[in-house]
Amino acid sequence: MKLQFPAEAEAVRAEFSAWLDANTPSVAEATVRPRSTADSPPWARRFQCAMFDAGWLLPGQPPEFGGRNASLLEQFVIEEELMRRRVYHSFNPQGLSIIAPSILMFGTPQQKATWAVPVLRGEKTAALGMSEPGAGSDLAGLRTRAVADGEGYVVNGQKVWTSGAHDSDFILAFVRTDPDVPKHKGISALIIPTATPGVTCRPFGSICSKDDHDFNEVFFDDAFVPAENLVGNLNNGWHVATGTLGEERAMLWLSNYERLDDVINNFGARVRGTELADDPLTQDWYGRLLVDAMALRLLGYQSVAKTASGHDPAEQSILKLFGSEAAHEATNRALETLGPLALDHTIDSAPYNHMNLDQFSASWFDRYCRSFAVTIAGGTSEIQRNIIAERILGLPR
Amino acid sequence: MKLQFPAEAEAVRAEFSAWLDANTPSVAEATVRPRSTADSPPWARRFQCAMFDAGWLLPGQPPEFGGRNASLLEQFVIEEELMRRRVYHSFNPQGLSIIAPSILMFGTPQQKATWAVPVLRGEKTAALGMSEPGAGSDLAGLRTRAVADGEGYVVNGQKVWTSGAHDSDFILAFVRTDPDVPKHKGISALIIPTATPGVTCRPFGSICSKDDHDFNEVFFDDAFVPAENLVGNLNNGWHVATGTLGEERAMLWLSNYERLDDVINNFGARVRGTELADDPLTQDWYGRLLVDAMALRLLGYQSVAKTASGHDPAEQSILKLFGSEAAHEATNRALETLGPLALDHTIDSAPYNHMNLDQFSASWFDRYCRSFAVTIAGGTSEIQRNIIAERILGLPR
Amino acid sequence: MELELDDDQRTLQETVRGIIAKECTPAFVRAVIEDGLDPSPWWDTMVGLYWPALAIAEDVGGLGMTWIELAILLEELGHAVDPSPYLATTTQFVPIVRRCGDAAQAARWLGGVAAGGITGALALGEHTVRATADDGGWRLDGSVAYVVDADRADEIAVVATAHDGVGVYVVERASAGAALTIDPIPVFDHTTHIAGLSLEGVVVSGDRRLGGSDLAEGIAVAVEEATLGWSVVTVGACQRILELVVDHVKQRHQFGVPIGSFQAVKHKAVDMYVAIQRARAIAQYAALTFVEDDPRRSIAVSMAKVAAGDCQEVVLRNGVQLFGGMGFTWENDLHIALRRAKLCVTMFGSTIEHRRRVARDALLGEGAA
Amino acid sequence: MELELDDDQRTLQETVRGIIAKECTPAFVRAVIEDGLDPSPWWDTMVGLYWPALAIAEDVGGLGMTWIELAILLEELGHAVDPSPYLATTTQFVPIVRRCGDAAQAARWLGGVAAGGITGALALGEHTVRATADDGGWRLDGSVAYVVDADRADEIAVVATAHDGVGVYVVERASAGAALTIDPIPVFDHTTHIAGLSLEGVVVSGDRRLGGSDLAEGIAVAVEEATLGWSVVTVGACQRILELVVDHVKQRHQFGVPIGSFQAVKHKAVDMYVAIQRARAIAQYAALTFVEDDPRRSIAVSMAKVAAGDCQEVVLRNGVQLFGGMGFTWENDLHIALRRAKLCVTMFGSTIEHRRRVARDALLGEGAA
Repeated sequence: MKLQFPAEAEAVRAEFSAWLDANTPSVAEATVRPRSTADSPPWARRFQCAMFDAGWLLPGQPPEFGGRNASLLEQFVIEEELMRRRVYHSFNPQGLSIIAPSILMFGTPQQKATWAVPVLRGEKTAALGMSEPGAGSDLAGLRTRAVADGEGYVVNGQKVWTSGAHDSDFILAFVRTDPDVPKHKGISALIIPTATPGVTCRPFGSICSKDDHDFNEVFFDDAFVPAENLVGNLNNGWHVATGTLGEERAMLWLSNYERLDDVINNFGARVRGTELADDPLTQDWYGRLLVDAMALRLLGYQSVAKTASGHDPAEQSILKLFGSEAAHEATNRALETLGPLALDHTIDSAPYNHMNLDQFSASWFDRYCRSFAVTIAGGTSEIQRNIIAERILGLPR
Repeated sequence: MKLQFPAEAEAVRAEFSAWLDANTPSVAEATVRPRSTADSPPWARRFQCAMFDAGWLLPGQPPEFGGRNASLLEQFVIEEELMRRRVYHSFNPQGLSIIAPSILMFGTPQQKATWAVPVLRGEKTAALGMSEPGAGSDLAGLRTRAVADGEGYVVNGQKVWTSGAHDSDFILAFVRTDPDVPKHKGISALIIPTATPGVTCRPFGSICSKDDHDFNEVFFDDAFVPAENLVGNLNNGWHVATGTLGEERAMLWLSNYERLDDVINNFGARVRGTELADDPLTQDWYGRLLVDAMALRLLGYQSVAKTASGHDPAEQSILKLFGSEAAHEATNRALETLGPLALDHTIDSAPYNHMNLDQFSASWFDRYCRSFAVTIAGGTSEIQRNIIAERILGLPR
Repeated sequence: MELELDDDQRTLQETVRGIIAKECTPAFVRAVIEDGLDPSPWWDTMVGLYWPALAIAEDVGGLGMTWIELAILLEELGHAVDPSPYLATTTQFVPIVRRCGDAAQAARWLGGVAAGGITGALALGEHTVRATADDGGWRLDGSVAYVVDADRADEIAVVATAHDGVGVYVVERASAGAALTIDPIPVFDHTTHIAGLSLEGVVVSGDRRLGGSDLAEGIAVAVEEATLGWSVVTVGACQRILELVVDHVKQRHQFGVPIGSFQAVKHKAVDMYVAIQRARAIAQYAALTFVEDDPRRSIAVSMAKVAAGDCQEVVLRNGVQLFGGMGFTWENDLHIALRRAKLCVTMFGSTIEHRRRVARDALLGEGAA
Repeated sequence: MELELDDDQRTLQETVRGIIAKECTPAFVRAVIEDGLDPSPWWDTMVGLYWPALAIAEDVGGLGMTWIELAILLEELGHAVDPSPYLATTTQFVPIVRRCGDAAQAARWLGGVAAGGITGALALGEHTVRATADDGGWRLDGSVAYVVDADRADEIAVVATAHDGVGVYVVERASAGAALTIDPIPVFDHTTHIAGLSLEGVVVSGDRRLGGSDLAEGIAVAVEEATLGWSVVTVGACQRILELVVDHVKQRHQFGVPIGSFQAVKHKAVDMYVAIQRARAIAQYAALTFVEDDPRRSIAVSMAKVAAGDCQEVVLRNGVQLFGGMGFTWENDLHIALRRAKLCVTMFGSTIEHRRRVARDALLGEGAA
């Protein structure tokens, strides 16, 4: 056991750190904010492309896909350094972290060149079409249908919660291509350009604001998709959906760590030097937050190490459950402690951080509301508990 | 709405209060402690008999059964006054509150005279034989069998958690008399004297101490019970089991209120004048405890009033859930707050209260342990939540 | 204790619910939030129903009912997330005038509220506003943060400190002119108006200084009424959330069954329900202490604020969780009630402060509670 | 960071588990509790295995391993609810001698522990025991409450205040005679010895005053080691409870199915598991800060105590609840581990105190953490 990372990993961090010092967009440059998770402002696209060219964007990939064949540990220190600096490699996170890697893993050379690389270079943005009304966490129950028709498929149905769809160039959509086989067996993955006739994206407001447009309903009404847009084999969409995130899963916890760290920093800055810093009850929850953040970091490191050494990391559910619950608790306590000081609801009512995504620099109430999302999206805390109980503790279904 | 009780109820309270002033056993008299919930020391038996004679013991009953045909509200103020003074009408609480009333409700005149009245007058003690190994909260699954044989029944099987059985004169046992009908339909209630050949009571220690003998395993090995000991009709035991507690159910919450009040008083006495009383974190949980106690009292009063005015009190599960969880939380916090002061594990490490049952005057650790019992016995908190969800909120089974 | 509503009170509750269901609908509240619709017609409807007059004494034109009836109304208004100036007028402005004013002032302003001409607010500037005698009247200088309805109330009762101690000065907003600056704060509950107040030489006439006798006590009790008002409104908003959630989990299916059949869902819903029962019971008790002038009043109010604060925490956490993604949309009414309920923790003392107050009274005080 | 046990450490863990499974069985611990069986043979076994020597330096006869290995052992001993004097000897007495003693004293007492001749205790009487020079030696007067193993340790290191400041004096229990009174306290964990100490003119020779240089710092670090020791033991006891509970809910049937299939049961068990993972990770981290002499050490130890305290709370509450009636019996081993885990909150600072210390460091201090 050691408190330090191996020297090789630290060397990569140092190199990356120097690169970031030289290349991170300036405060003056990064003023235009994105309006959704598929709306990447020009300055962000430029930076993302620079990351691609330098091989820092998806470091585990080969250079032609924005990487440097880095080991997981190296990928991790790169990710950690970005997190520490609150520098975002992409403002189309699902495009970068899920959709492009899916196409790189399962797609044809032409799909890689036409769809994946532009997403990586910041030239296109993409949205992920998984959830449907009524299906929720239950992917096997999806009902959007694609019927083979000549040189392609005709798609009918509806997706929901499709983040950024209205700002995206295309959607990687999971559709039912064989209605006669059980549940997840008849699903395929299609690249559907949003400009396709018959595709309608309807963004809707979130709990935070009527004008916070990221979620979409997406309607497919006899939308024709060419056969060449099928990703992976026909009826093999389940593998595309579940196989995309490989060892990178071991780094997902960093986003919750960032949330915790954000409250630690912003709340700390807000109260340091005031009488709240001396208040025992504030200290009580703030101390718990510090312990939670440290524990998440330690458990996260362990999970990265296990994955790097080839073990199966069954702990992602733990990190998700623990990290998201801790993040919600922290924002709730911060809101309560600040009392009337937390009333103000303008976006700049919390300290502004250079390049920060809005969910981290929003008002305390916004932070509180958004913290619910992390205990729900990507599998609710209830579902994580079921998984842990059954897979780790071995309790009966 | 009023904060006061009606004048008639207050008049009864005043009368009872005066009676208690004159008749409560003195500190000197009440030194011998009971060793189980069916072990009533002589001084306690004398006091219980005096309560019977004066019509205060089961005030809702007619005078020949220790009462005065009191209304529920009058019963309540009597119960409340006892609680407030920490005076116990019986040290065989199940005998007094469940077994004797069951026999009075379902028994023959001879059973009333032979078994119920002696229990009420403190001449006999009784235990309740319900739970069985493997049956738990599920009375319908019990397996102890009674087979008709000449002038009576031959009983075989085993009970567990039978409080005070080894110190009791008889057990009101629920046994299966018809194995061929579904679940709860073939159950009967039998009075089984513990001296019956074939009845063996084996007390076992509790979480609190090896020597804290109240729970028993009771084995029936061809035990013969005369037919005249059948309470209620054959195969009608389910009604006896569920019908005993009528409107008195509306007062069960008082025991949890007593637990809360006990921590309020004893912890308060322990820390008042010390720096702990000034500690914000102590104040935080102690304040919650005071609010919990007040809320339980208010909700309890409402439930009594609803029952008195003929409404169905669906709230017993709420009172049970809320009161027991609050009591556990309070003892846990008290233990933690006292730190090393809570280490001492002798029974008199907490303030002694005249006539107090041991579970209220025990060490802080004992209190903590016993507080688990109230979230488990009589239906776990989980089961109470299921009941509330289904019966009150109307959620599907 | 008799803690059940009597028949008249139950009838009132039913009537109020019926009217709100017709007049202060979710669509109406949403239009106020989304389109900036003016809620005044709804206020006028309430005035027509004598709701502002409810707990005002009959001799000044009110209905002479008690805090019990007021609480019945406030809970329903919290349930509806009422966008009107009812809360501040009846639980802040009315109490300060009633507790601190003389008979003429009561007739003037309480009568005015009862008759429907006046809405009011309360600005607690005891330590931040100075009053100086000025030619028979008073001159006010200073500022007060976070005043409910300061931007729309007709009359603002300002607590200020003069040479002879704390006093209360009723400022007519419309006539104060440039000496009074009001800065609305964009709070997260879009249906509650909160503003900061700056007074630079606001002059009020002598008859606008409240002339009651024990002003310190009067102000304290008025603040207690205001605190109880928030607590009751919070209970109503939480009840609304529970109803939305219970409907949702009965209808929403997953893995082939309604999610309300899952134990984890049931238990979270029950914890919400119990938290609401607890908060409502204590709020009613606190209301009763006003009715009966019970000495436990002050601590009862703190208990009510604590229970409301505990309640919103459980109800919001579990409520949003049980709604899942559906609760995360703007279209869902959940967040409208959530915003109102959350406001509770920011106003008139935090849960923690009131909880410590309850404990201190028991551990350090005379033990009156 | 490398936070995984290496192969040697894993082997040590397996070995320790194997030996404990044979030598410190539940039946053995129960016999100590119920029949007053003397646990000395088990201590002798540990001595034979060089366990007390584990983290003692090689130059005084120890094995020279680190806090990581010590923590591996302590967690397993917590799991078994070890009734021996191991904890106080290795995490209280050894650290104070190592941190505060000179070379000769280290050789004498650490060598003694390593060789198996000596058990030790630590009595923190900084403010309650006075040391006065006495004919080349020292005379100790005062009292110390709640000293672990004071009633059975061979040597008791007493922290006391002399004219020139705080010092540490090693008292040989057997030779102190009537000047030393030891009052065992009947604590709720029957396998832990705690006693009060009264010293009335206990005289120790000059070479029994620890002669290191920075005593205040040495004492502080020794106390941190003691604190971490309790934290690790608590994690072990909690792990034991989780295992008992998981076995129980798999086997116990109700309504026709194992109760472990109920969601409410699963979720409670998972919360126990997560609390243990959290506490163990932080305890290991704190152990590492000793190994690497990391400046975050002191705060890391407080974090470990916090996480252990949080852990026992969740594990005990959910554990007893999931066992239902079965957990409420003396026969069930649950309460044996429960008592050990609960002891954690009473020793070396409460969860709350350590939590506030962590926060104060971040909010008020230099922010070293």
